[in-house]
Amino acid sequence: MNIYDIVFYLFAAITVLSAFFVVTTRNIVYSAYYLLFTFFGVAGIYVLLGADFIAMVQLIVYVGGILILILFGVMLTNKITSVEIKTGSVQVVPAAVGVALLAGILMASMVDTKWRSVETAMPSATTQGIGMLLIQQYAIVFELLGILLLIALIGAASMARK
Amino acid sequence: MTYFPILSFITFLPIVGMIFILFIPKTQATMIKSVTLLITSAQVIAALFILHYYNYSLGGINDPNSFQFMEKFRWIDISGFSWIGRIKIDYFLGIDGISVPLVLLTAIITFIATLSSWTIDKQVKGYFALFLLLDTGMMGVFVALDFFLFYIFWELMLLPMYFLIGIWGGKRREYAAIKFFLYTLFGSIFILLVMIGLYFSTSETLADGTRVFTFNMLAMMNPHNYNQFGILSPLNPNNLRFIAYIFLFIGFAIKIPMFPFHTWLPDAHVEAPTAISVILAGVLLKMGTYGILRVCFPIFPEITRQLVWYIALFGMINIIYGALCAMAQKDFKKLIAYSSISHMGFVLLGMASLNSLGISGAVFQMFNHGTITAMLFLIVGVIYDRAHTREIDAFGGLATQMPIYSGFVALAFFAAIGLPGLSGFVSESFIFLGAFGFGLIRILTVISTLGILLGAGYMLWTLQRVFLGPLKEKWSALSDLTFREYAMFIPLSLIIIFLGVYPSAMLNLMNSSVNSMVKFMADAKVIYSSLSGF
Amino acid sequence: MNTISLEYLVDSLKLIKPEIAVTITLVLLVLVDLIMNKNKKFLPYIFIGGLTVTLYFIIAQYCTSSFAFNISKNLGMVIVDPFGNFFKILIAGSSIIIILFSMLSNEIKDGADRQGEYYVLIAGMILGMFFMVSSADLILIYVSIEMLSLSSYVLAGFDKQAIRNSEASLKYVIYGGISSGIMLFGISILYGLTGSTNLYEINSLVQASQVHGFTYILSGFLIFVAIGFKISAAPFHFWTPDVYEGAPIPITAYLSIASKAAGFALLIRFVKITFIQSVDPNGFWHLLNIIDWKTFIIIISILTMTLGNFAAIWQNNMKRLLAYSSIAHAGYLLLGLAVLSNEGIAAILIYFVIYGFMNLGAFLVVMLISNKLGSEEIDDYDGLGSKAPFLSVSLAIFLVSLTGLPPTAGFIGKLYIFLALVDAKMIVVAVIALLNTVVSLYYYARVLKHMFLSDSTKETPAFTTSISSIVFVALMLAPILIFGIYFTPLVDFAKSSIALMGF
Amino acid sequence: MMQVGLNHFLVVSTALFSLGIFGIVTRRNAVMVLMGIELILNSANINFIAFARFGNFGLQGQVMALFVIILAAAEAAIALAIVLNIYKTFSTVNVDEIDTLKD
Amino acid sequence: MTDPLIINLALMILFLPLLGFVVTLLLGKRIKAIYIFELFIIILTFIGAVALAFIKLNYYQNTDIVSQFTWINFGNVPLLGQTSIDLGFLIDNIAVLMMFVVALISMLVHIFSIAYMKGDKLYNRYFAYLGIFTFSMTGIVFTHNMLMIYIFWELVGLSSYLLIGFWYEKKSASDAGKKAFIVNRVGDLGMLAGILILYTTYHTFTFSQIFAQISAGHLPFNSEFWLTVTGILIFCGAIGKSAQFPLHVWLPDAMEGPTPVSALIHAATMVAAGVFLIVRVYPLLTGGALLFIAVIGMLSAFIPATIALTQNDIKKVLAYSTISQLGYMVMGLGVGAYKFAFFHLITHAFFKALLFLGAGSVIHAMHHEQDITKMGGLRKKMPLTYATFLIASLAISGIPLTSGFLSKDGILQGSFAFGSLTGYWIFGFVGFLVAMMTAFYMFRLLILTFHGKPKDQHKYDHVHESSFSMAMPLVVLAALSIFIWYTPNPFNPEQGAILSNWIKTPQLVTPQDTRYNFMKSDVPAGTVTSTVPENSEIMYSENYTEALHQAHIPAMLLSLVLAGLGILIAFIFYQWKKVDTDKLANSIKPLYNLSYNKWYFDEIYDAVFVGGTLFLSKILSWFDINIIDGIVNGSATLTRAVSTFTGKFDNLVVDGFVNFMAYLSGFVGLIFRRFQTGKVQTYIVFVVFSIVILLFIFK
Repeated sequence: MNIYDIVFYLFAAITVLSAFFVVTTRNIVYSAYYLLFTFFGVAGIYVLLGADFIAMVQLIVYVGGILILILFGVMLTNKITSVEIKTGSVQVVPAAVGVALLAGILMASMVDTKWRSVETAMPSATTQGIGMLLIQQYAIVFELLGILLLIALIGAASMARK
Repeated sequence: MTYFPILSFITFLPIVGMIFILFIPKTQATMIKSVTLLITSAQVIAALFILHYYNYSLGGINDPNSFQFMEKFRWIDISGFSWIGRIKIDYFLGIDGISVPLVLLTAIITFIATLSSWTIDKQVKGYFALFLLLDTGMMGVFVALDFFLFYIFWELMLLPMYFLIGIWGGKRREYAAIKFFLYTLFGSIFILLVMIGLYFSTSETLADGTRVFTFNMLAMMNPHNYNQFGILSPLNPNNLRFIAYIFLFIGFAIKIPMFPFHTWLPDAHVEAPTAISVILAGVLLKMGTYGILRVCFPIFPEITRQLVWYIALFGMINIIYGALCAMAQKDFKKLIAYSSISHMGFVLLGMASLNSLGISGAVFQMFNHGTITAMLFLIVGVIYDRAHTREIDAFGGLATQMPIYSGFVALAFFAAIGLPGLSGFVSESFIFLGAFGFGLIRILTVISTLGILLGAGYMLWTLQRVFLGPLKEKWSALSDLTFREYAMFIPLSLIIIFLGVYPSAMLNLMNSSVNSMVKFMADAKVIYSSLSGF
Repeated sequence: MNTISLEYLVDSLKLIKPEIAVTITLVLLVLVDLIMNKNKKFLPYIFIGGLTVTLYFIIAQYCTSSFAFNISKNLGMVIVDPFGNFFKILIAGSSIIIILFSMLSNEIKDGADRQGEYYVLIAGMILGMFFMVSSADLILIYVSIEMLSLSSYVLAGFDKQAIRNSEASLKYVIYGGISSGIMLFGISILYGLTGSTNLYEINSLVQASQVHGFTYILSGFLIFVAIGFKISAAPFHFWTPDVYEGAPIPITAYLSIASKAAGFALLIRFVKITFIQSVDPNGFWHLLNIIDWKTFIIIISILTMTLGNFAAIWQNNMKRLLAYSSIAHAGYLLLGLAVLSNEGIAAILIYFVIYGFMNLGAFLVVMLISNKLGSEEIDDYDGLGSKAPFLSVSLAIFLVSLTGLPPTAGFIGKLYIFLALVDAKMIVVAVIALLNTVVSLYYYARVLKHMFLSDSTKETPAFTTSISSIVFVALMLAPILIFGIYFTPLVDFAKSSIALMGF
Repeated sequence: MMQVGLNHFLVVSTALFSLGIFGIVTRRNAVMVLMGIELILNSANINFIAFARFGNFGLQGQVMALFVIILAAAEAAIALAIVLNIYKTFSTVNVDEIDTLKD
Repeated sequence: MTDPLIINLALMILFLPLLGFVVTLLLGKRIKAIYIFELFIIILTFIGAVALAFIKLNYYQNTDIVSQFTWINFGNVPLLGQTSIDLGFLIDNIAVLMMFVVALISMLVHIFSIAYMKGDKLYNRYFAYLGIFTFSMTGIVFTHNMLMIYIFWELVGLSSYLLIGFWYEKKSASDAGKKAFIVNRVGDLGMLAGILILYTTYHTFTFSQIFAQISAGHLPFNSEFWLTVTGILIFCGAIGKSAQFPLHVWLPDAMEGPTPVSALIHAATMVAAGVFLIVRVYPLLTGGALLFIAVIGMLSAFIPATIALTQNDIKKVLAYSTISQLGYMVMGLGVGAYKFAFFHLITHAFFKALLFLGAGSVIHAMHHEQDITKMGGLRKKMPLTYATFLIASLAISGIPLTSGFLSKDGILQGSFAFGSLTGYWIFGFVGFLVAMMTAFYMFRLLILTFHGKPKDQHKYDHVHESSFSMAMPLVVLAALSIFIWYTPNPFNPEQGAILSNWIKTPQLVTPQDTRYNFMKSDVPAGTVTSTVPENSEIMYSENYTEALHQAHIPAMLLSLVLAGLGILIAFIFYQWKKVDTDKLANSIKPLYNLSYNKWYFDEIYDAVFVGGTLFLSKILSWFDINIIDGIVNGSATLTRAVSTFTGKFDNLVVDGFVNFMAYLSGFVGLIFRRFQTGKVQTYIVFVVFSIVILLFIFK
């Protein structure tokens, strides 16, 4: 049990627990804030996995972008004046059974599988490597994502304009 | 050989007519009708031409060289599928003694039905366009020798029939139409499946020496054309020929219709307009028995031999069951419909005999049933047009009011009963003679003879209830036949009488083919038993 | 990692000319939309022009079989092969039809000021689909699916007024979001198992490794969820009826053809390339023994067609009926894959061409009728046969073709599927499929019944159809009838397109 | 507790995945449903990066995660636009109440 | 062996009536007097028949003339070779005699009908029908094969149907026609089965070829038993046509037809066709078959005779008497008295036709009153009719100097001899009993009709003797009922040409051990030639000839005594009224009722066969609608069980009716539909579950 492990468990706990609250809390705004913690926890895990760049992106895009977007969504679709913005849950029992079954299967097979595992040193900076990949191997995907974002922009605008 | 492609002509002439009709404005009802009449009469003339140039001595059945008026050219030819060989479908038409009577029948019945359709006044254009399309479908079935083509024609007539019943039918037309549609489609999917199975089991050698899978029915009749491992190949010890045969048989039996697949028929008939009933009973039902004779028998001779008792059994059930049901009917048309079931049972019985007498009787019965039942339905149509009811008990004593009509009725009824001197007698007796001659189904034949007793029973009873006895007051205004109706009844009556007196006119047409068929079925016993797996 | 020089990129660009053409068209549409703020009637023509060029590029490189955007010497992100090109033609072709379609649609006309977005989003869909059918890399697959989905989410809710549009859009986005999420999870597992996202590489790696089989099944199925979603295969089809009913008709039609085609192309590629071991001379595939794709697909396809057909019996809304019908057709199409043979693929391709024409045709007529009647309820079709004979008869032919009765092309499509099935000795499956056909007749005939057999209860005047519509419908009708009688060119076309890169 | 390895990360990601699905199917509010989707995407991302890290697959996994994040953003934008639209037409964003389209 | 003249004559005789039928029928509406054409035709036919008989009996007495042509050629049939069906004529003595009778009576009936049917609105059609009957009957008589017999058999059935139901507006008439046709068909079924066996075995319908093959030892299914069965089956046709027990029920009803028709068809000719059929196939009848025939004949002679004792309808009495007499003939054939049976056919034809025409004359005079209890005293008003009727009654009663005496006595003699040879005395006993009853009921009829006082004075007043065209036939027939035409010796018919030269018992072809003992050939087995010499006489054993000879005198005397007794009783009962008949009837109530109600045959048949068939057909029809269709259409139970959705379904799918598959489909569809809740989250739950299930399946 070294520091790495402790940190992992910490982040894992943050992630999973706050994710749990995200899907169970009645208050939407609270949910959104729990989501923040989840993202944060995930970013931490990324760091533990040596993905420094991705961790940053996670924080910037998710926390800075998506979460804000979601909060706006919450605000725009509810009356701001009401103090408690609450929402209920539906079909909890069947969902719980189904998800539990699925989770069970997933867990079991994940744990059971003999993954390809090689002991390697923690990679140092990944940014350059990622950059190279983006403009070489994944150039086409990269470009495509650009168009995708354009489309998303137009689409979202179009939708909102309606 | 270059000669006029008369079979294509006779088959596709109605389509041409249909296209022509589509361009006639729908207000020109008379013109539409006239065009249809023209087309159908041209078809009759073409059929007579065929009859004239038909060579009586050629057998047909499985020998491509003795089919007549053959037209064969490559229709679809897709090479290069290395793994399944070439896909080759021929446009292959030809007739032998089994199809000739039916081609003739189709031409005549459609002509008569056109006359009978004259009273149609609702959406005339659509009616006659569909009518002609139906015509092509029926004619095509009888002349196609390529299974694929056969199937196309087979299905082609489904839709027009659906609409013809559904749009121009009686009160419960929608129900009857969909029932007909579903039933027959249900039957034809089985045919499709077997067709595909046969395709992958048969191959034929082309001129250039390559072997290709084929839809050619004649090739399928030769066990040497089968591949070793085709699922329907007799060479394959684990073949599925038996199941395929059952499938195919059910597919055709639905059309006949054979008990217990018959329930669509009474409904369809009752709801269909007269002309369509005439077509339905006159031609369409024959497609089922023709299919069995043309496809089931020669392609699966060994299974046919195994199952012949059951075929006869169902024939017997049809005969007795249909007759008994007919007896209970209150609706004139339904009664005729059930009698139709009964009469088609004779065809099954005759075919099951596997000898010349029985099979010629069966083919002849197809023709006779076509003409006689057509006439019976016309009779119902005439009375329905005038009285707007078909309730048997509502009538009585019409013989006094409509003597000429009643004369035709008597003729048709007695023909249906199988009175000697009329065509029905000859075919029915041949069927009995043939079937009785086959020891295996002898008992069934004897039981079947009850059918002619029951037939006399319900027919005469009907005759009595509708035409004899005192005339009911409310029918005293009914008029006798019109000129148009004469034109429908007289040709049919003449045919019925002529063939009753001189059946050779028809039997000579089919003798060679029937004999070839019998010979083929007899030889097949030896050939197939020598193949592996038997 | 190899360093990839610029030349490689340039070479690759040459191979994706169609995609580039679509992209340029897309950008052009955006620009024109911005510049010509008021007058948007040129947009569709520009679009059609762009797509024509695209088609030209596709045909020009039709027989090419190559990788583009190589990550190593003989592996690339993008595959250019006849199989993909076939689907690209299908997609581009149907897109052109859909654009023409949209020009006739009242629903789209109502949103006139947003036509720019409409066409741009369609272009986005096309681009997504093009990459779906030609990508060899799971990352690219995922991105292209998302690209397609994002555009279609918006398009499904395009119509301003209609409430149902918004609902369709919401359901679509939630359903689509979660299925692509699940797929992504599956991809991640597959990546974990093999260490690669390239299908070819995965194939060789899987052949080499001996990992727990169940995890493969897990990942395979999870990936299938999104594909199943795209092709609306049961049990992932639930969105289909709701979205089809809710979306504007042109988009519904488009989803039922192009999106489904892309999904199928992807599925075939995924299954074949990832799991293939060898192809025998008879064209049958021998898959790696890790996932029993055959059984899986048979189950899915039977479920799909049965569900689609049986549920369709109950439908009163024409679009919804066609939605179920398209589910059922997905079932038939899946059978072609279940055979796991080249012949089956050929059958799928043939079926798709025909299905494209007949389904688009049916939707077209439904739209034209809806334009006049303002309704898609089947009950409102009563007596249509006499009021609008041309449209009714055309619809009848399309429906008959969908049923699969000769002499329409629909029969040929089914025939080839059954040929493949029987050749593979899957008789029982064939029987089930055929029985399904009978059931399908039931609901198609119901429409016919309402159009021709029932007399109109409402007093609606007979309506005329514009010449352009008639010509358009007739153009859709022609292949249905011609291919029904003479299908050699169609089969030849399909036959020449079954070659997947590498096999 | 054992040494933290690949499986630990996988367990976290699976938990996230399951919770995400649970959220999607149970929360009535459409925005919450979208949050569930984000959870799923995050769980997949953890997988990618973890596999890449422990299997020594290079940076591919991270690139994948990067793309996913971008896509998530795009998707969120569109989805929220749609939700807003729903709010406009239905005056509610409760997914279970939006069921006019059904059999 | 053909002779063109004879064949052409025969062809003429056959087709003239057909021509008459067609012309009269088609022109009947237009030309009122077209019946004269038919009359002309029938006279020509008669002349032809006379000429034919003359030529044949004079010049070709021992030669049978055969002419045939191929009707249908089956070509080269596999396994059988060239196969065809031939039609043709066999003109032998029996045929020409029969033809003479048919043509003569037909002509007389035509003439009689001119007056009798006067004023009927379908006058011409009546004559047309007579024409087609004559045609059909001629066909039966001339044919040389089984198929043609069957064909014309059915055609006479048709003409019988048409003529019985001639007054079709009367329900009883159309009922009777229908009944006649259907009951006949029952018999025909047996005959058809017999024909089927014959054809299947011999591949020919021609008698001579069949006989040749039988005598060569080729038996149906290689069994003597089946030969017997074949004989019996063919005899079934005769049972129907000749109204033999148990199919005799149609004949009394057939009296609904015009009386001249009854005379022609239902007394003299058509009903005799059954006997003619047995005569034609006689060579192939085995001992067993003959015994069966004899038993049926005996029952048919006895039962109707008992019924006739109490009937009051003049025509019904005659009808039962006809059955009884036909039973005689059949019994005669069965016991081997071939010649006498055929002879009786001829004599009976004349006197029975006479009786019917006489009755017709009475009925005509009485304005269609047929109840004899309402008649009486007509002797004075209709002396000619009375005289002829009396002659006929004497003839049928078998009183010497009449033709009936000759032939009936022969049959009695034959059955007597048969009894002495085989021990089956029953036939002789019943024969004599019936002879007495015949005499009784005939004279009962005669007395009630012509003697005594008129019961209905009003009608009686209007009665007058018939016109010439009705009287002439009576006279001719009465003349023919006298012995002189048949034999010079009124007590020994064998001295006449008709029995000694013309009618010859044919050579049997059945295997020796299947015959009656006395019919066994004296020629040792094995020497029988394979081809039967045409027209050869049967070779009975010596002791048969002996027995027959011995039976002659006793039989004659006994029959005379019994007939006289019968007449006497009739006079006692009805003329002198010494016995109160009502009281007598009451004292033997059950027997009387049995007889009066015709042994309840109609009731039983109605209940069992007609009712049974109708019941069965109703059941089957119900079955068809509810079960067969129900399997497809959804049975009532299921309907109720799922009635909640029925209503919806009815409107949605095919209106009102749902077939079972549709039901099932609909039900499945409904289940599938349940999933489509419209709630997207629910869908996702389904998806999750599906994934789980799929994973479990493939784990």
